[in-house]
Amino acid sequence: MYIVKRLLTMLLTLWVIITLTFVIMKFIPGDPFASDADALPEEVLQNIRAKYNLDKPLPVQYALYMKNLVMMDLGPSIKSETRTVNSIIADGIPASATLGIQALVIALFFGLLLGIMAALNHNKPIDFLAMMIAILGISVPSFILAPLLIKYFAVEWRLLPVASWGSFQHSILPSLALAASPMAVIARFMRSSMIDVMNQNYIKTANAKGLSTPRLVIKHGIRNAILPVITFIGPLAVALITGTFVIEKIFAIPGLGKYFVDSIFNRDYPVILGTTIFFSTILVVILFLIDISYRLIDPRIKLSSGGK
Amino acid sequence: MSHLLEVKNLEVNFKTYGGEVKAVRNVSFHIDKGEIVAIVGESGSGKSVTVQTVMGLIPTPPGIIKNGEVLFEGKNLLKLSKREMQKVKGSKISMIFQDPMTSLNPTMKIGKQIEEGLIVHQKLGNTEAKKRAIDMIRLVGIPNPEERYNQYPHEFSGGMRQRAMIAIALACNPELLIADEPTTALDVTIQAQVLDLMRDLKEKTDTAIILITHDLGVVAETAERVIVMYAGMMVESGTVRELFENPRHPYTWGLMESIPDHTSAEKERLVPIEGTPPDLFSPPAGCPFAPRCKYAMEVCLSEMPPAFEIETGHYSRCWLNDPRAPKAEDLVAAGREN
Amino acid sequence: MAKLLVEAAEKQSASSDTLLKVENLKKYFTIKNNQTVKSVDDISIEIKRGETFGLVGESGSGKSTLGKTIVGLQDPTEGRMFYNGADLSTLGRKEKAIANREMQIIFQDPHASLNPRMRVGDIIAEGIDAHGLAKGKERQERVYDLLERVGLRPEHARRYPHEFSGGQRQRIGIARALAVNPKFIVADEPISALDVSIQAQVINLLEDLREQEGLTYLFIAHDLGMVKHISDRIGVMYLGKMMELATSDDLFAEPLHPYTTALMSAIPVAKPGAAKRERIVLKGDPPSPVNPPSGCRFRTRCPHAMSICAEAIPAFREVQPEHWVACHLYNERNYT
Amino acid sequence: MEAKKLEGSLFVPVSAEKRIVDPIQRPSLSVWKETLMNIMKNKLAVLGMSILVIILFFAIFGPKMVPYSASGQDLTNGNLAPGKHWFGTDDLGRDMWARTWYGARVSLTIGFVAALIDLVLGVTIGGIAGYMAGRSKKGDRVDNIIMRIIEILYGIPYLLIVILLMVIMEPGVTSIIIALTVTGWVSMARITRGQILQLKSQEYVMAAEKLGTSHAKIVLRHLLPNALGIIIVNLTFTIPQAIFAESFLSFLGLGVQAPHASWGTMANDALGVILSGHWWRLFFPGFLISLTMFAFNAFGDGLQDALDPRNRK
Amino acid sequence: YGGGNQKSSATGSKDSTKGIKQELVLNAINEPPSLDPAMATDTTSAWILDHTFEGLYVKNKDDKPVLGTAKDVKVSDDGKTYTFTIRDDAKWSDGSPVTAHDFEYSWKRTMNPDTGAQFAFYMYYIKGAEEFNKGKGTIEDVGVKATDDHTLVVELNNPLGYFEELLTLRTFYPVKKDLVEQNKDWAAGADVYISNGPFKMTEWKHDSQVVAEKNENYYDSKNIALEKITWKVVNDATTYYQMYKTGELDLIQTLPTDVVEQEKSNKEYKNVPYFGTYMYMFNVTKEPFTNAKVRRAFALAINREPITKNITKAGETPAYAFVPQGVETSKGDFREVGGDYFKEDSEQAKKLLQEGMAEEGWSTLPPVTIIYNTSENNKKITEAVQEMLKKNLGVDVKLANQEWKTYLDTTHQGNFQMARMGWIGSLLDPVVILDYYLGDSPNNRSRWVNEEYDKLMAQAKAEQDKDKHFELLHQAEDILMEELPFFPVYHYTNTYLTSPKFKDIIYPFNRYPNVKWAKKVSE
Ligand SMILES: Nc1ncnc2c1ncn2[C@@H]1O[C@H](COP(=O)(O)OP(=O)(O)OP(=O)(O)O)[C@@H](O)[C@H]1O
Ligand SMILES: Nc1ncnc2c1ncn2[C@@H]1O[C@H](COP(=O)(O)OP(=O)(O)OP(=O)(O)O)[C@@H](O)[C@H]1O
Ligand SMILES: [Mg+2]
Ligand SMILES: [Mg+2]
Repeated sequence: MYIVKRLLTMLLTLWVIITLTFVIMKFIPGDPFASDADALPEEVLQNIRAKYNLDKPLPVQYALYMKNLVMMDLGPSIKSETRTVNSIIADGIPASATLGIQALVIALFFGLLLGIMAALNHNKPIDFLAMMIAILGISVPSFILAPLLIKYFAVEWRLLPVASWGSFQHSILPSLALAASPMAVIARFMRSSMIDVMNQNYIKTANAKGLSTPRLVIKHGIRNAILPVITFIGPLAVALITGTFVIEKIFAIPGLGKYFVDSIFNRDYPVILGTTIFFSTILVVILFLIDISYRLIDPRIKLSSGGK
Repeated sequence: MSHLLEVKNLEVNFKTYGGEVKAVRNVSFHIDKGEIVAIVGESGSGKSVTVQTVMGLIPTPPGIIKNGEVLFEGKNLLKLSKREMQKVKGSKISMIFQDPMTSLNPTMKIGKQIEEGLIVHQKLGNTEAKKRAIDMIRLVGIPNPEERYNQYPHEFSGGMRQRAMIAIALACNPELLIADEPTTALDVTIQAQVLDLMRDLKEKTDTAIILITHDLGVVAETAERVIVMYAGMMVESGTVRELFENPRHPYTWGLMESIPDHTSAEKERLVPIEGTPPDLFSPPAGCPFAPRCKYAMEVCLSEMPPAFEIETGHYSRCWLNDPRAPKAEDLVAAGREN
Repeated sequence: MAKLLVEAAEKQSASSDTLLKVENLKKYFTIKNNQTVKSVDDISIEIKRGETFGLVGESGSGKSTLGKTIVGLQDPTEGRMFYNGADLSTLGRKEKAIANREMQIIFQDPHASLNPRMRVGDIIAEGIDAHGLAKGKERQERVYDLLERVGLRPEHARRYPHEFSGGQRQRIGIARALAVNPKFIVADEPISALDVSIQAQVINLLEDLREQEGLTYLFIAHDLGMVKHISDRIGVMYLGKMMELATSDDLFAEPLHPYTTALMSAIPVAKPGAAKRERIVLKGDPPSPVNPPSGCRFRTRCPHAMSICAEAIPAFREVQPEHWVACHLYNERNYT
Repeated sequence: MEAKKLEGSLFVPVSAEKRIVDPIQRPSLSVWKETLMNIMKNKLAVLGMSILVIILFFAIFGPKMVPYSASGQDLTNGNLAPGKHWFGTDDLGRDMWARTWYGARVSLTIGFVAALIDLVLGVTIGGIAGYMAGRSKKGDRVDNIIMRIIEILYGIPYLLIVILLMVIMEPGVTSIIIALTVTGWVSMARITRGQILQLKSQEYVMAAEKLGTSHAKIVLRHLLPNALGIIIVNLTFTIPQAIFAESFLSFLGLGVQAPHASWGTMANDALGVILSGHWWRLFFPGFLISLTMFAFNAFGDGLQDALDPRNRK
Repeated sequence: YGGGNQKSSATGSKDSTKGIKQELVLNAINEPPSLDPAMATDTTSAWILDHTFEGLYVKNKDDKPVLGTAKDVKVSDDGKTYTFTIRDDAKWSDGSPVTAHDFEYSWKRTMNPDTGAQFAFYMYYIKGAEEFNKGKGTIEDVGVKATDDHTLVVELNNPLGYFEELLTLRTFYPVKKDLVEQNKDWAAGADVYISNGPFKMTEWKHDSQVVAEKNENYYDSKNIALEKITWKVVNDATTYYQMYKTGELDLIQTLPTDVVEQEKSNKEYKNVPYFGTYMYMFNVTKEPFTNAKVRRAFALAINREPITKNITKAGETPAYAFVPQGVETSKGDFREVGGDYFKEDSEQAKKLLQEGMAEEGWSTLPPVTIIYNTSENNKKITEAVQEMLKKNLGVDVKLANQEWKTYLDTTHQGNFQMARMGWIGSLLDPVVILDYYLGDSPNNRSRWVNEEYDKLMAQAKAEQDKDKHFELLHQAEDILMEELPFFPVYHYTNTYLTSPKFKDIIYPFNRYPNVKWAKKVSE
């Protein structure tokens, strides 16, 4: 019952997202067929608009779109004339997801490690060092970090390929560049909540059991401290898995990320909606899972009044 | 002769923004195998801090261990490395904390918390450990152990949490058990059951037990020796019988008087000790109890009393025990009249 | 069965003016696998104005749950509660706020109930601020006064909870509850962590307040000596049910229920070597509140269990004046 | 024994009055003063603050210290290494020192204001959602609605929103701040909500409620202070994020207009230096962003320590 | 200038390529949006199509149109009817013959309004095409007919001076009729893709790479050396530059501005004029640019040299006219014949501004905002222009930038005073450049309309005689440059780095490098 209700809310949320995106998308200026090269005669534009149903009144366009959507058909791309939005997503997601998951794993592992080390050595040199790393991670954005990584690892030292996609080697630098900033954020969150947790009485109890520090941290610290990280990770994971524009551009990765941005710059309406729907669906599901996970992590958390 | 645990001249301060709180001042005591020593005393007198220092659980900062030694089986625990200490904690010495709710990990199942020590110290496998944990839950009188194993602390009643704490501490058959007010939240039948369990442990495995409690009945029925603390100091210590029959410190007298008598029919007003204990930021130069003491003398206000040995093993830090002081018996009579 | 209980409640209410009346109160918790814990199961009590009602019982029998439910920290699963004759569930906003202030609770767990980031002074003054009872200097004086009354020092107002010992924290909780001039206090083991002399001080304080300000208490404790000392009437709970209810003298003089008897026998005596009284050791494991035994809940451990005990839930009846018990031993048939 | 040396005359009872010792009065500080004192005692916090003050000083006076203007070009003297021009020149031959400190004004304003608005909006909204969730049917609904709005804001492509804003608004700092806060608060709100959800099951919250403390006050006095560490951490991210987001918004035409500089746009314009080796063009704005970030983090960490009574030394 | 017609003379002997893997890796920069000749409008797709397809005409090594798939052509006397004969050995990559029917089908498909081809308007010169495409005529009335497998008859509305050039455009490439009719998605991937050019597409990994291999069925395949061309899709300039440096790419174009300086002396560097002009348009209906003197003042106040030398850096030529160099006429390059139309002169500019203001009766100049679409270069150039206007003319202008599609919309609506724009001719004829400011051109955002100009342009297009054709165009440009509804800044160039391992790559003026005849000469 609860699940059914949640699923319905999720569908409703998605519907609102789709509708709003549709409206905004149509509202902003610009035309998918406008270009600096040879602006087209009105009649030609008419032909093309007709091809994509863009000549119909907006409500009709909307209804047609929703009808196709129910059939899981996201329509054709306007810009990539020979491709459908379904195929663009299907083609792009393997690379994006691989990269995103790798980056997520790296970010989580090192972020947590760094944060925990900092918290355990609160106000000692390690803490300071961890903060510096975190600050670099956040204040050196990926569009600066990525070319630097390329410059040294690929060009100067010739350890890894510069760009493009194929082997595991190709994925190393982009994963690192992608992971740096989330890693830093995770480290900071973890540090902060870990410091709090380490002051709690139950840590004293655990300590009195003679647990080794790693065990103490893993079994008693992390679960109590990780909630902010989990909260933060939700939208991040969705963004990473569905692809990031900057990294995919710099490393020439055939992912989905660029379509989120390019489709808007190109006013490629079906792709805008398609990527939005894809992203939002995953987002809504992941945020739901995160809400659920709150309870699993901390059994005291009560998310619904249970009808009282 | 070496004792199982010997605490010598322990001094612990806490830094706070107003200054240093002298929580424990020059405390020395010992305990042997198979012995039960009770610590009673005023609330805030440093009982918990003393025993937590033994376990190396005082956070530094803000705590500062100014002075003292904690010798366990001849080794000074205060000097042990973190790793060596981890071997001692939980397996050789274990502790029941005073505050059962916050001392249990809210996000870990009770059963897991109990079996953890077993897994770490006794290297038990998971199923074995679980069996033992469930046994422990049953042993401390919590119904439905299998179900309770999977519950979280917030689903437990106060007393159950306390018993869970006890189960954690007892799981590893420690050589020394430190129980900080272990039965406050338990009804008397369960309390009796738990105390039986401890006595059993002592009998069977020669476990030494330090028992902090306010219930003088529990002290009388369970312990062999008692330490009375006041304002961070040991004011009196001795065997249970000595202390109950021949208390030699006005604070101890005050304690005894405060107990309501449930056997008498009419209701008398309870007799507390007048006044409040001293501020531990700047305890008085003399006897800390002097300001509240009906029998205080000039000397009490200015000079710290030494530990007078009344009989072997019975010490009292009170000037009344000085030969020059008026006879205590007279004073008791006089004091009562006041 | 229910009829009997209502009858019982009516009889009680007849006696004098009642401050709090609880009718057929139930509080169930749902735990894993959709099992229900019947923490409080069909309890009806009535507390008179100015009375101290002692509540004792087995650990986990639902005392705290009852207390929390009465003061409104938890919603009852079933049952009604009347405060000053008014049904608490139907009160308007304003009356509710007043009732809320007048009914206070001293928490069983002193540590968890204090915000680690607030100074003790502010914690105590929280209710004062919330209800605008005092401001500025007056507020401060009041805080200092409360601290002194519970045996702490005014200087402690500036400190934070973690800087206190267990007993000191418990007293902070007491001071906080007293700060809002309550009329009714649920004191959930308020003195368990205090040394006897301070216990005496706090008990005296509570008694003074009762005399001077007409406070009413629901006093939950395990220290039967104290309970006896402070209470006018005492209720004994076992596994979510009220087993016996009598004036404190009656209860100690003549405990009727086998569980009460067992309880009495286990009180430790502060006389070393004193001839140990015969302690009635309860056999068997305590049963689970998830599926309590049929009939009488105590029967699995009762030395006097009879066959009827498994079949019928014993009625809670007044077997002597002001002395209620739920036990088949005292069925009209058997007991005269 | 030492006792032997004492005179016998001391061993006479003293009267009750004499026994009373006046409690030593120590100055009682207000919570604010005490907090302030704790912050001042915290080395990291002071360091962070000092750096910020220095940066602010240069942001105000820096551009006037050199005889060049921030927009004055000298095309033939482009990309000069630091020397006559303290921070060198950019590719249009503009003085980097003047531009950097000029840019500081824009970037810091945007960073601060965006962070402040995020803080207020995010914490309030997240606090309400977290506090209401699980309280009652109505509370669930409030939480549900807020969370769905957040999902919707995450779901609608931000770029689309910005382009929409660009159509309705004039470019400039105000527009940037509006664009940043339209969706900026959601992460703060989610983080705050998560923390509140975890904290509100604590018994002291129950206790406060019982004492009649209003919901707003419970959130403000009990829940938020305990969530503060995480909130501060999240806040420290907002600032560099806003600084970089500004350059992105400027790219879309919503930002500060050329020739005005900002750290974000300067860094963005200087990306090519990785190839050309004109390091100073990226280094100075980049370093200052990092330094600001450091200052905030140091201050934030110090603040977290100073505000947590359990962490004091 | 070097480039298009510059032929790298064959250094090594023919055999020098033996044993060397004839593979070339290029950078397409963008994912080709469509590899269907009818649909492709962008330069990336065109680049690949130019190598995989071939039209009736094809560019030779000198970048001149010559007969390709057609072996012969007959033009009627009135210049309106062309009769092409298709080569006998013209084959699709699957070995089947390319027929005139394929051309007919293909062109009509492009014109068909249902196809929605953007470049259909290039076919409007053909009789009935415009009507058909605009839904006013029928397919039967279109002047394209295959009379047999080898003969294609094309009727034009009017004679067209540059029809040959036009026919080299991808829009006029044939597609295989059976294939396209059967398989709507034939161009979506490499699986069923069939083409008739020197190379055939064998792999299309979206957003990653397009691979084309030598088409053995191509009639001239013996002269094709390369076995395989790979177009990577690497969008980021810094990245593809680095990939070139590590040898992951063999040829890159449009170098990052920051490296041009240091690469200039590199032998691998090449700088080729590109047939286009960077300019600022005035909206002549908005004050103060309603006044021609003010417009001229602005044009004179800008120093072009520092912009190309210090900002764009890629060897662009400062522009003082609209049509770029690159169109050969009998008298020499069209641009050189036409010459410069004005000289920068800040004194003159100030004077003109005063005069203009006096004419309009302004005491102060109405405020001016220049808009530009966001890119690093545009920003820098516009900033420089702003500074120059201030210094040379004493005018403070404001800047505003917009994202590209918004910008197109804004300028299209005429909501601007002064806006930057670039214009590149798809064919090497001044017409396509000058068409820009035709009164009815959808491109003409300046709102400037001049009947005389429009008349001259129409005459020039219909003019068969080349010399007259160019003469008319010079006259048209004179008018444009007198009125100045815009001012030019520079003529584009493109920069390349090419691995020295390759020979015989051709760098045309308005298309991407032609590697049809390229050879790899060393590993
Ligand atoms: N972290 C701390 N900071 C400052 N003072 C502290 C701290 N911990 C304990 N104290 C002080 O030390 C003294 C001793 O505390 P302790 O907990 O040992 O008392 P106790 O004897 O166990 O009392 P109780 O019976 O009430 O538990 C108290 O006065 C307390 O205020
Ligand atoms: N939130 C909860 N979820 C599930 N079960 C609960 C919850 N709170 C209490 N219980 C259960 O309700 C029963 C009664 O608990 P309660 O705290 O009222 O006991 P109590 O009489 O106060 O015991 P004690 O004397 O040990 O404090 C216990 O079995 C306990 O496990
Ligand atoms: Mg204690
Ligand atoms: Mg309880």
